[in-house]
Amino acid sequence: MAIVSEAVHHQIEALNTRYIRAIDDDKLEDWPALFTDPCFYRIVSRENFARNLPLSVMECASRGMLIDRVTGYRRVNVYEPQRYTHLLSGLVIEPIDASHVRCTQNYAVVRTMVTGEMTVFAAGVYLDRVRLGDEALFEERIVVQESRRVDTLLVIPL
Amino acid sequence: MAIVSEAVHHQIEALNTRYIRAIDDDKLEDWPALFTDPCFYRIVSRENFARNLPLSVMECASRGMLIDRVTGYRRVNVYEPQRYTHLLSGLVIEPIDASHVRCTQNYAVVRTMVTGEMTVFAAGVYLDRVRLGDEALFEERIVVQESRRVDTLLVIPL
Amino acid sequence: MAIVSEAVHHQIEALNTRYIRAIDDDKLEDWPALFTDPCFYRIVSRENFARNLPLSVMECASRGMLIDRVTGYRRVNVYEPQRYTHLLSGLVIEPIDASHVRCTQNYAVVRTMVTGEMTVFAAGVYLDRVRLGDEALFEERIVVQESRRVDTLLVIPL
Amino acid sequence: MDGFLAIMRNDEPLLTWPKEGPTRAPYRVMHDPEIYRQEMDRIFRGPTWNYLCLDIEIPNPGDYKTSFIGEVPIIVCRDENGEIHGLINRCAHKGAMLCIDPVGNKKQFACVYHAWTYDLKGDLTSVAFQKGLAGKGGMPADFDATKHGLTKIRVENFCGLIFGTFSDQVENVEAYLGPDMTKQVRRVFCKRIEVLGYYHQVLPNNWKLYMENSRDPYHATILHAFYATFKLNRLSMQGGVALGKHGWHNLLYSVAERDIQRDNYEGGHLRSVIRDVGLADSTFLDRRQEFDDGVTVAIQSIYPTCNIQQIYNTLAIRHTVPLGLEKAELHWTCFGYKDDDEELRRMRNLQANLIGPAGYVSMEDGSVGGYVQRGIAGAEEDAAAIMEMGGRDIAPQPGIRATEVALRGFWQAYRELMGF
Amino acid sequence: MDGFLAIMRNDEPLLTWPKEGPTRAPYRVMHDPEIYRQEMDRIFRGPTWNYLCLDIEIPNPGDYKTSFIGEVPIIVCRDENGEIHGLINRCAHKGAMLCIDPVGNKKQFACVYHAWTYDLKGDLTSVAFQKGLAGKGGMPADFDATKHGLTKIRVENFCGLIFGTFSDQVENVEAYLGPDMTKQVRRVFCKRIEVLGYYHQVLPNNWKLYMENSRDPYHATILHAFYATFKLNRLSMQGGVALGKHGWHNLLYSVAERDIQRDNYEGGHLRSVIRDVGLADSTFLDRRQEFDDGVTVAIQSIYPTCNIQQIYNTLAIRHTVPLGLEKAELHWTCFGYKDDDEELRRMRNLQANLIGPAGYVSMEDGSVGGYVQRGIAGAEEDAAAIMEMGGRDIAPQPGIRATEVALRGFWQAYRELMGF
Amino acid sequence: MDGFLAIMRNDEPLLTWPKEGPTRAPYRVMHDPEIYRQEMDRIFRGPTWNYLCLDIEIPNPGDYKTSFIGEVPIIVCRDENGEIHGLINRCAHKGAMLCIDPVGNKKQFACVYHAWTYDLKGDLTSVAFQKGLAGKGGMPADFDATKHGLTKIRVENFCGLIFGTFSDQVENVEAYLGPDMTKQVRRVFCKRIEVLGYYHQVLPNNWKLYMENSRDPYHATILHAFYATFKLNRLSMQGGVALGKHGWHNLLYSVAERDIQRDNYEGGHLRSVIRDVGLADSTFLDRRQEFDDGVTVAIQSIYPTCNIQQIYNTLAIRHTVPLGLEKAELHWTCFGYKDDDEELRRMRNLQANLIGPAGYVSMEDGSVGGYVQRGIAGAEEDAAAIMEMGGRDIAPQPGIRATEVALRGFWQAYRELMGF
Ligand code: FES
Ligand code: FES
Ligand code: FES
Ligand SMILES: [Fe+3]
Ligand SMILES: [Fe+3]
Ligand SMILES: [Fe+3]
Repeated sequence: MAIVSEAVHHQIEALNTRYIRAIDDDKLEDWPALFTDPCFYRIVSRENFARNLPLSVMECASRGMLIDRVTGYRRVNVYEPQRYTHLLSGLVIEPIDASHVRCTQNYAVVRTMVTGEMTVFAAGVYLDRVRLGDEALFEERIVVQESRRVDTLLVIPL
Repeated sequence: MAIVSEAVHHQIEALNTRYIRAIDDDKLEDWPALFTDPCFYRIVSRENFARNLPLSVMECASRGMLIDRVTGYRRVNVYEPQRYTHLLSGLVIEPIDASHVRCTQNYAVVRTMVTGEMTVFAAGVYLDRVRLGDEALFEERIVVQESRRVDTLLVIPL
Repeated sequence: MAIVSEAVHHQIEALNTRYIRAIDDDKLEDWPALFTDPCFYRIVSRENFARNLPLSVMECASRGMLIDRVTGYRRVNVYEPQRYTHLLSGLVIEPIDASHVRCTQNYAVVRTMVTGEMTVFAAGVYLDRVRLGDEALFEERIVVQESRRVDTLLVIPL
Repeated sequence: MDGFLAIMRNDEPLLTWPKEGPTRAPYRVMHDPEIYRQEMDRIFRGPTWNYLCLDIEIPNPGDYKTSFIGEVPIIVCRDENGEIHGLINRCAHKGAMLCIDPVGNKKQFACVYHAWTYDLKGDLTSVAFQKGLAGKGGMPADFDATKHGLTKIRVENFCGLIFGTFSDQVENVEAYLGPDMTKQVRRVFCKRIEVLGYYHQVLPNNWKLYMENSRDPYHATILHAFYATFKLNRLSMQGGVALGKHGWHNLLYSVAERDIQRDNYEGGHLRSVIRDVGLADSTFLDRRQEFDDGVTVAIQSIYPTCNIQQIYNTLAIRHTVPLGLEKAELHWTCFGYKDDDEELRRMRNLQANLIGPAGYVSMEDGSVGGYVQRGIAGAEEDAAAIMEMGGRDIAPQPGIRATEVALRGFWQAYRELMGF
Repeated sequence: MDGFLAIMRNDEPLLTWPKEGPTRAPYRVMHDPEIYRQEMDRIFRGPTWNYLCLDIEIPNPGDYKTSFIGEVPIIVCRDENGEIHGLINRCAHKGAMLCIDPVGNKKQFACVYHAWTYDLKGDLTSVAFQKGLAGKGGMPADFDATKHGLTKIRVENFCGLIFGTFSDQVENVEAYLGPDMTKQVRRVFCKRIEVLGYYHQVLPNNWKLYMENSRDPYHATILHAFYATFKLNRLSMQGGVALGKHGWHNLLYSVAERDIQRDNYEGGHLRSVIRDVGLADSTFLDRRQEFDDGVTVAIQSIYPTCNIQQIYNTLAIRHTVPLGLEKAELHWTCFGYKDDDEELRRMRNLQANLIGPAGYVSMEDGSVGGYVQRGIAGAEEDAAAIMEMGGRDIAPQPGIRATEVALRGFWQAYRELMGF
Repeated sequence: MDGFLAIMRNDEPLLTWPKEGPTRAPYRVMHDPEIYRQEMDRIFRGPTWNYLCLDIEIPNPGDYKTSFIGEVPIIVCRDENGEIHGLINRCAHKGAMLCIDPVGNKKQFACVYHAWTYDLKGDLTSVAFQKGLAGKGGMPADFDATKHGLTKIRVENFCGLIFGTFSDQVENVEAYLGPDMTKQVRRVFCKRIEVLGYYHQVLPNNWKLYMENSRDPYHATILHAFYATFKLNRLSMQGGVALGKHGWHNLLYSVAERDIQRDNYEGGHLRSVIRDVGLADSTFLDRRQEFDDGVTVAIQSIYPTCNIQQIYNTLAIRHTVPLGLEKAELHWTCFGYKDDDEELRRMRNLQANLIGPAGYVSMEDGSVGGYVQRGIAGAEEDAAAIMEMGGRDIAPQPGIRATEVALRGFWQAYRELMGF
């Protein structure tokens, strides 16, 4: 693993922390701002990803599309109230160039329904391309789900 | 997010690590000493917390009350032997004043019974007020459980 | 907790990250190289560990034995395709001498089967003896499983 | 199975009760899927009143709260005229649950699936595209909306508690409870209350095991060592058991300040009196005598699944909902009084450490139910619990606390309803 | 239970259907374990054709894919001559599943348990140690390998879709579908396709609830608010329902560009038309008219558990597999055409945001099934869904979209097969 | 269901066995809830001896260990006189499990629920508040404590293994096992043993699938490729099958050093002989010949659920406990001998890599059970496993290893007990 500076490390961790807080604290409106515009956000099963199949569970190519997902969540779609608790581990940062890094990291999400039911809803890896700067932003985040199954539905981004 | 020094960051992480080790390594007697006296420790469901309802699953206003919970666990209460494995992520530290910070962080607890049965017993956020110093201590830790349900009983603090 | 330098901290975290990536990214061939040779790798239930019973779920005394486990996984044993997602928390590092430290840390592993079925497969603590140097290596890793149960089988090291 | 059930029904009962009568409860009733299905029919859909919620939880027109009667999902709501209604939370069209959020306020109940809409009385007010489009499709001309409202259940507001029943036979709540039980309900709901919060506890056992537990003064001071150790509740304290409806309901009460026979504990060798244990900070036990009868602990059971609790200054309603054969959910609604002063509020709050899933004197009820469920696994056909403490009959026992009379009452009611 | 079933079978059916016929579906069929077991026998092992996979998924000799008919695990494979076979994924020796990986290529099927080996036709080619060792042990001399191959099922390749059945009575797929349904299959599978990927969605409900859902044009534009809000699909648009095999199968279609009665939405008060909502970046809705009939949304149902979907430029086959009484898995196979240009590929890819478990217009089908399953919990014996939209009969309704005729067809077929 | 069962019992059996007899096992016995319930009654509560624990696990007065017979929780304990008792782990009062910790030492068994207390023989010694308080309450005067002890089961200590039974008919353990089986038990338990540790493995299959597996020499060297690849165990090695009680029990044995027909593997095309694989550090295979008969692998099955294992220097008892219809837990107790020298201890320790849930030659038994359970899902009424390897009869086969005779024995015993 190539080495990156402490500072970069902190930037990346801060970015991921903001990402978690935006989603898990139900401040999803803050979430699109963590990406560049245009950007690439994709949720894909290992099954499709490993076979280079283009189909995604969710795919956004711009901040606008991220915002539309927030709109869907807040205003349009119908689902049982639920919240996520993200857990992260095993972050690797590899430099691409002076202002970009590639990150790999494990994630797991515990989903809690309004009834109180808890499940490990998703687990896998984040594959990121991050643009550094005053504050780091995701140019690309590919969320690979180890499981090919999604329970019931997926409305909150992972 | 306001920035806090590396040193503070390390203090907070050390405090949380001691917290985990005290509980998960079954050295619960070390747990009260991680709080100031008086202090405020509260376990509350998101359901009650979001509606500002005062009822807590557990509430301690002093080190003494924390110690009494350890006594209950060790000597008085009846329950099936069990252990916790804590997982933390997404720590945010915000300065209050020179010697105090506010922290938000995800937690999840895997509970393992003597039979070997494992479950995600609790997941949610820690909302802390920490007093800095030679070693940081919790002035306040509010454990918000995303789930309104508790399975069977809760005897070991989260 | 005795203090260790930032540098050591980073070495240990880098080692653990490489460990996670080797297993979870299915690059198990990289895994033995994270240990010294000879080494001591052991997976043991809390039940046996607490009673000082010698029986292990898995025990390797050399890099060769680690390599043989990789061979078993790749070539010999029969099992349903599966992947792990590791989660770590609560790392404590205690110095032994100038070039060795002892580490304690929580782990949890989400196992995902080819069908998509996800379970918390294992949770507990890593008890490590690490040799520092240009890159840190595990002289000893004892994987204590809080659960006495193993679901179906264990073929990928924890 | 119901197909089979249908046939069986006219035949003999699924179970022959032990000849010893209500002093025995066969373990099979705790793990037989057939019996469980019959309970839904004969107990929960039978002549019983089931606690649903508090009227103060739905103060305004349009307010609703969801609940359950057995496994059946229920909506309790208040209409424009302030009248309270009970409705099955199931759309009359194709059965979708109408209210997913446990509480809320609605002008009407619109089903998300096809937008059939019901007013707050449960009457069908609109069927989307009833007339079809451009004169095509839609419902038949003779479709009679009045015949397709939500299923309404009988509800009654007694002292601010809302009860519901599927039965039109069963007497009204006051008669169902009887004088002694209504007295206690009135005692607790003597003035305006205020909800302090909720607990939801999943019990690893058949619902009836918790119903027994809450009718059992015998276990309280033994299993819950905290009670005896810190002299909060002991069998040796004055108290007794009152019954309602020849044993269907009951009240267990005790007076902490009147310990008539301390030695029985101090002398004895119960693990529940732990000698060398003290509290580092007992302020959470600070309490106030708020009832002039001096009763410090009063647990009331209203058949089948409702408990009203006073443990010192902690007040709560507990509602048990079956989640299948070997699981149940216990819903706690904790409350105080509107006119509580600050000190009393603080007392109730800290005393809450005594109750709920982490309660010093209640957590054990979570584990012990599982102990029984696992203890009776694979039990022989004729294995049964025995309840002869305090005799074998079913009658009020004013001065008596070492008794299982309230459990015998529970099983008596069970047999009446199940036809066992 | 089957022991009991065996007896029952000769006796009366497990259920008496409501007199209203196919306009009613008793909720009991959604949670009765006995009925579920009969479905496996009478529907999935009965005279039905069940979707298994696409022929292009197993292009080469030795290629296989696993699937299910009801709960029975199936292997579909292609032999050396390019012929496709359907086999139960169960070793003839002691029942071990042969293929664990959902897809693969094999020269033969060797069981991991005792290495019995089958050729690509499912015939037993070798029994490990059949002759024993050193003349000791092994299979009896008269053991007839030809009698111990894998269980073969009838398969047919229709337009590239592989269907399978356990029945030798049932007519061929083309006749089973009938002219109108085959027309639609041919329309979608008009040229060489290409798989774009898969979704697997666990539904918290009985399999039939999803089958109803996919036959229900009524819910589409109401539950899926995105449709109506962004004018992608509305009942007011031109379209209708075609039927196959007197209602077993059906096709729901609509033409976005022909909205004959917008007001019905704009004017109405459906929550599903959300006025003040807009899209920040609607490029994911960029689409192309690729069928000359102008149909923009076409959902076809092939009895029992296969759907073929065209939603704008998203094409998919959906296959529902029961996972016990109250759970099912929905397997999506999304595809495009080999000759798609880059722009169209990109359109299909971004439009995929509309479908699947996170689809703007499909995610709700995941939750609503659970709403129904929970809404009907503990339902009374005679509680039933009602389907009278668009009349009470079962006949094609070309111009009509506000109709439940396709659901009535589903239940008609269900009753024929189950003998209810 | 038992209500129904009660009726059925006097009627015909739940199953008609295939005419081919013990060479067939209908898959229905692996997923029929009725049959499962009957097994608890007719096999586990029937005339069988069930392994419980080792006497050395409870060396001292007051020591106890918990176990199971079928689903019934059992306590095995040693009283003051060193006598061993078997008790149902279920309080005689209301059924609470008495011992939650799997092992411990107690002066008496005090129930946490109401403190009923039993001595180490299971007799009821004290009922809390039996006399009530101040002469009020308590048990009736005629309450006879001697009639309310714990349910005692028959136990026997054979060579240090504790077996238990609910039957008073069944012969003693030695007669139950018969001469050949006792010989092998004595061979392994020839001197003082020492427990090295435990494994607990959850099997995703019906308990009987593991019982078949452990009686099956045929699979061992095929499924467990490690065996054949590293020449640890091959069918071509000398060995055979001994039977006990006309096939209820059996012993499978082989001698690694005597490979009579290597070519059968080298020549053959079994996946289980992987040619280009080697071990980087085979010290974990270092072994010592500790039995003079030269037998290197010996797996004994004692009906219904006990196995005694010698795989080289790894010694273990395996006890299978059903966890419902499609799940079971396999409890391993691994041991060595008190007089083991350091080298041998190390050998046993490293060889343990061969066994348990992560064992090179045993992990597959975890997965293959699930493969079968899933392979037979939804199987037709008459689908059955076939076991004709080594003939169709049930007789000891000294020289023969390519045989399923021991499985036929298992099913023969099963039919006798179940009345099929
Ligand atoms: S199910 Fe409610 S409107 Fe159709
Ligand atoms: S089960 Fe397939 S070979 Fe034996
Ligand atoms: S259940 Fe054991 S004493 Fe009551
Ligand atoms: Fe209690
Ligand atoms: Fe839909
Ligand atoms: Fe094996």
